[in-house]
Amino acid sequence: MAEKEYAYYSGCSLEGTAKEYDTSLRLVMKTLGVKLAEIPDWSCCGSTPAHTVDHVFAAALAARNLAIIEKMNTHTVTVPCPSCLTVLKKAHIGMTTDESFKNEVNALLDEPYEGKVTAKSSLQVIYEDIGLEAIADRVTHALPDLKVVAYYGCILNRPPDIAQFDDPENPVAMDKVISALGIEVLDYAFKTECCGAAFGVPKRAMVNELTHKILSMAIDVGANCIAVACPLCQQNLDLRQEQVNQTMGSSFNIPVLYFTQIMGLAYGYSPDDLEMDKLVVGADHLIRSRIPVEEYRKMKEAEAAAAKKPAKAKEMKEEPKETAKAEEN
Amino acid sequence: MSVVAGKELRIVGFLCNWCSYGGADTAGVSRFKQPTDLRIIKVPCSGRVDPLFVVRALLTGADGVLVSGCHPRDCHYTDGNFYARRRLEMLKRLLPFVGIDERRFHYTWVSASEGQKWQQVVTDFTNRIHQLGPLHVKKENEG
Amino acid sequence: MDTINLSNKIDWEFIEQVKEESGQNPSLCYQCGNCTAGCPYTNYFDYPVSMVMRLLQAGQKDTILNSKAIWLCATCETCTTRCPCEIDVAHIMDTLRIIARREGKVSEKDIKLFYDSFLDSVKQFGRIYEVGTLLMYNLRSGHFLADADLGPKVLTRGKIHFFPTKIKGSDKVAQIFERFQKKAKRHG
Amino acid sequence: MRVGVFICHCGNNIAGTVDVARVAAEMRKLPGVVYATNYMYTCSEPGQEEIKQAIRKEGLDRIVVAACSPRMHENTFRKTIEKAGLNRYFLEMANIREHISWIGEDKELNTNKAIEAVKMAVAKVMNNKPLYSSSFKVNKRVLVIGGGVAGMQAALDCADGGLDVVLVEKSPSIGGMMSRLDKTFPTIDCSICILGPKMVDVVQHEKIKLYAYSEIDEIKGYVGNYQIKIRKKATYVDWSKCTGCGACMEKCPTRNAYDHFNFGVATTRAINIPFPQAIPKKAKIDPEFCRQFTKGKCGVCAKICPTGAINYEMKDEIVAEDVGAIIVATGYGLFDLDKFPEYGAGRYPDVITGIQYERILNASGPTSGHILRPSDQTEPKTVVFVSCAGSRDKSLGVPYCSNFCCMYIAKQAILTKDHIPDSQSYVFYMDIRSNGKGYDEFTRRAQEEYGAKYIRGRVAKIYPKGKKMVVRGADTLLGTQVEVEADLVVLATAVISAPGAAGMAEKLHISYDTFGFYVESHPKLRPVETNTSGVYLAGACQGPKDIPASVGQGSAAASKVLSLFSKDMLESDPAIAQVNINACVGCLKCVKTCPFQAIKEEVLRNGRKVAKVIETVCAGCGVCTSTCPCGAIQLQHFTDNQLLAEVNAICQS
Repeated sequence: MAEKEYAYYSGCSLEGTAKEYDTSLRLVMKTLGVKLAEIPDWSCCGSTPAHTVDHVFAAALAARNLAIIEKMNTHTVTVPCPSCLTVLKKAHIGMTTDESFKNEVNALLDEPYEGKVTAKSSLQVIYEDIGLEAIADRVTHALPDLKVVAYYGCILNRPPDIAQFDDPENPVAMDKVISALGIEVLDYAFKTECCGAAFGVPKRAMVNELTHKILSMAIDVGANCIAVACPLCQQNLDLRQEQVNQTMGSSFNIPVLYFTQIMGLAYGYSPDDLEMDKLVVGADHLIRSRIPVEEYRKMKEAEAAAAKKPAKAKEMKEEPKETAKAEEN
Repeated sequence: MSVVAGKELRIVGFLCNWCSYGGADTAGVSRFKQPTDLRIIKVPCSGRVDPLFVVRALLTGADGVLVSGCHPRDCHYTDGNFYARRRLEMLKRLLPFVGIDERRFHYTWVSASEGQKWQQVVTDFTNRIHQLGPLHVKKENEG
Repeated sequence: MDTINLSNKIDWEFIEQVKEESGQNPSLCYQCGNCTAGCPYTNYFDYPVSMVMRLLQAGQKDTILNSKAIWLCATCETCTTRCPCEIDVAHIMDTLRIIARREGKVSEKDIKLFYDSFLDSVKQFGRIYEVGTLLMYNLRSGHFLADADLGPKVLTRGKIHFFPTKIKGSDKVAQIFERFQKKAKRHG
Repeated sequence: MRVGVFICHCGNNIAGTVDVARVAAEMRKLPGVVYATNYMYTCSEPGQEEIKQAIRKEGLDRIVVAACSPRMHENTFRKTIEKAGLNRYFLEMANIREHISWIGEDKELNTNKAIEAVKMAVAKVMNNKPLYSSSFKVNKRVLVIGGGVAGMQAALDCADGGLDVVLVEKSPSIGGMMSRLDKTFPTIDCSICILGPKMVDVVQHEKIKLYAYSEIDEIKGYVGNYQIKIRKKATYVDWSKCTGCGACMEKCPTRNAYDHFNFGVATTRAINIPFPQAIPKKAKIDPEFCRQFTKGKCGVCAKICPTGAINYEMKDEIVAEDVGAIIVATGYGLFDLDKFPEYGAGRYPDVITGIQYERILNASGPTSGHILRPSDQTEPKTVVFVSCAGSRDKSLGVPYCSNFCCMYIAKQAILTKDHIPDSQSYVFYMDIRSNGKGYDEFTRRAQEEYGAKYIRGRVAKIYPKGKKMVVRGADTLLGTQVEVEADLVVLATAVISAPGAAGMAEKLHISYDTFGFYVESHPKLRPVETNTSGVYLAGACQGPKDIPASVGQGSAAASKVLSLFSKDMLESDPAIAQVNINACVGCLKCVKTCPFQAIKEEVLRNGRKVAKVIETVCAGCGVCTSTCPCGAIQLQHFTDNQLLAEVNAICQS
């Protein structure tokens, strides 16, 4: 595979609370043959707070970065954080569709932005540009214990005119990526319900209630792990899980992993490589059964053969036995 | 006197009877306001529009010419508008050779139910012609 | 609620202002309630989203700008995504917040403070300094112990830097703030 | 030449924004114009009388009426001048209402524009020639496309009126959507009980020739003389032998064929008769599922059929029919669940469409009339109805109201309570549209007597929770979010144009709107006519319509055909192409471009080749005229001279 190159806008969170997202993403991209080019001296996109001040001002904070990327070799930037992504895309779309808005924004900047940058979420790059086949090709390990629900959060696919990726109501990219790793993914109705976003700090009670709903639904459908693609979602679901338990009287203990960490596990990276220790709710119990794919295949074949002998031909009986075996592991 | 000097330019429109003329009627019935520059000539089908009509109009006093017919495949005469499209596309390429900016000529498809689209087409084309300015400066000074 | 005299209590200028700043036409809303139905925050709002839209149609400026709803909106874009009339409702909420901030009407002080702390960090360092933002917010809001329970979790896992990274171009970022403030002052 | 000009005020419609007196005054200055006046309502009886008198008194020989669109009143005024002794083609109209007074706000500009428009009309009328129609024979047979209730009504009325009718239905049975309904609002009549006898009438009527499971392949010709090609699709069962005994269906080993009649609520056999009351009651093989076709072996039905009707080798067959008029009654389509990702997009078996629920309610449906939900075949105790699922939703491209959903939801809520007395229905609605006779009372009954809870607000999301479906919506009157834990959710999905509607319109040369619904000639005064003479509309192909409206239109279209066929001869439009054989060089480019093959080569006595127009075939589009390199072929009434006169009137003044 020819090496693909993208400018990489990690965003502030991935330098701090979401360090493990950054680390795991870099490893996965390396495995997939994608080069991430650092953006020299990037600054904060402004996020939601800037949008409460002024449309032009908010766009300017984002456009400063777009202007820097425009000077790089590649004009496609990949952004792991959906909040950064939306802000960058909104600024880009606003400036490329409205000339006077563009001029107003550029008046606040040292270097003008001309509108040549394409921003894609890291999930989109992995799903669309690399593709499921290549994702599956690199798998070295099976994770038989994982039952994942993919939680996309509110703005990774919304609004559709801005996100221009996947379905805004029932996104499937993350589900398919994780399925391609050979991991069980369960249908989940709350893929895009909002977790409370940045209100974790000023409106903690509210966020705890919203998070509670999302966690409950994951448990209801039988998941033992939530995959996310957003630092804020991860923070609200993982870091605040104990808060939720205290305020809502629940007893959740479900690990919330970045989808890139899950990919990393399937690609054979160690939990330490992937900074799994940074998770508040640990996932060790799920990872313990990790096994090289070749061995896993042989094991399954042996199981299937064993199951066939006593119960002749009848297909129906095979299934429950298999799951029973899996549980024993 | 023709056009009101300073306010209007001279725009000629050839509209097919079944779709665009009806679309213009629909716009009227719905009271969709439009600039007043356009003068409409009804033809049975956009395929009836001889490119020479367009050239004649532009050479003798029009600042812009608009031709509008039925949508492709929706022609009352099966495919009269295909002939129109072919001819008028050719015409567009030839106009610069007689010294006329091809933007002064436009052809489009508006159906009888598309009153709003008609309003848009007329407004946009009129604005475009006003941006290009009069084609026959001398004559207007005389008049 | 008091009787609203529609003959003289509709603030037409406000309706026009929101229309212009947001680029959205509130008249397109036919009050189906889909935004309210899907909004994760309806339970916390004083006026549900569809009611904010209705108040906007009725030109009830003060009620809207003093509402908690506009500040509790997290811009999750669910309303915008589902609006059958293709109104960018979240963008209208955004615009209303901006107008409220401009007019000094902020019903949810904590949220604004949090946003301000965030922006201060951006202005100072060019990026977000998470500890600083949180501390600044705690100091200003008087919620000294907000999320203190999370502190050990975050710190022991090395999730957070105690010291800010200052980017080289932080002055350039600060200039964006200054230019904007100058411009805002010019326009009164 | 003595031209008379009549400017209409149209009350204030024109006079309000056009200085009509000034227009008349300006016209008097034009050479050739000997008389110009303005009048309050030119189309009124005294208005027309004034034209006639002026023709006589002033000796006028050309008339220009400046008024509304010629699409509105050209015929009116043609008749007027004809009565005064002038050829009807000596009339021109200037459209100063739709194209001027209604769209321009500046009176000065409007008046000037009106003056020019009338000038153009005067310039053209001075180039007009008298034209005379010839008459031709009418084929008094009528084609009805679509065997739903509208098409059936049209076919029966035409047949009762003595016409031969060809009825073409694309499904294996006539009956259309109505044959799928359980009961009908607001009377709760059993749908098939009132429709069934009509279906029998159709098939037994000696004047009606029914082609079921057939489609229109090609339409050629013009009013009075259409040539139709009908494709009889292969059923793989010889219907002349099939008795409809159903033995094949019973023994067919393929049980998972998609059931089109039941909208997929249940499955059916690969060989099937769609429903017990089907007409014709004949079996048909679905080759998509039949093992004989998919696997190349089976043959069970062929073995079991007592009359040996099965024929796996059957091919589509094309038959020709000649008719003089066409009634289009092709009905409507419905949004599928995949349009609603927020409602599961078909992933949840207990979220169904309104028409699927009709089948579940129906005694001859897959559940034999017991309300059982699809996922686990249990009786639902809580049923939620969601109105406007796609309707009035610009974002889904359906900004219009689907017309009858409010009513059928009320009906289904009532029937649900009838079937399951301890059930509770919830109806999410935006507005209740119940404007027919007895309709509003009916929706009130659903609430007052049957206790359906009506909630004003839309539903944002539906998701499963255990065995329930959680419906999360808003109650905008309360200003809150509401949730219902439902056993079954019924979506009143939007009515859209029938699949293939646009293609059919193109075959018929009729117009369709942005949504694929057919456009009538005039929205108020010519609701069942189209702009193509001889083609009429009935039912929901023109827009969403309930049963009474569809039946009414079926009868209306039939009466139009009957009055068209009341004459033995029709008059042709003389505005067709004419060849000047002296100018024709015989290049025959026109022959190649004519869309109707209406021009042929003719060899003159001196051996010279020229073009010749077949008068009855020419439709008057004028493509030949703009093709002809020497101006030899001219479309009458739109000749080069006439159109250039109009161009000159604008450009050279």
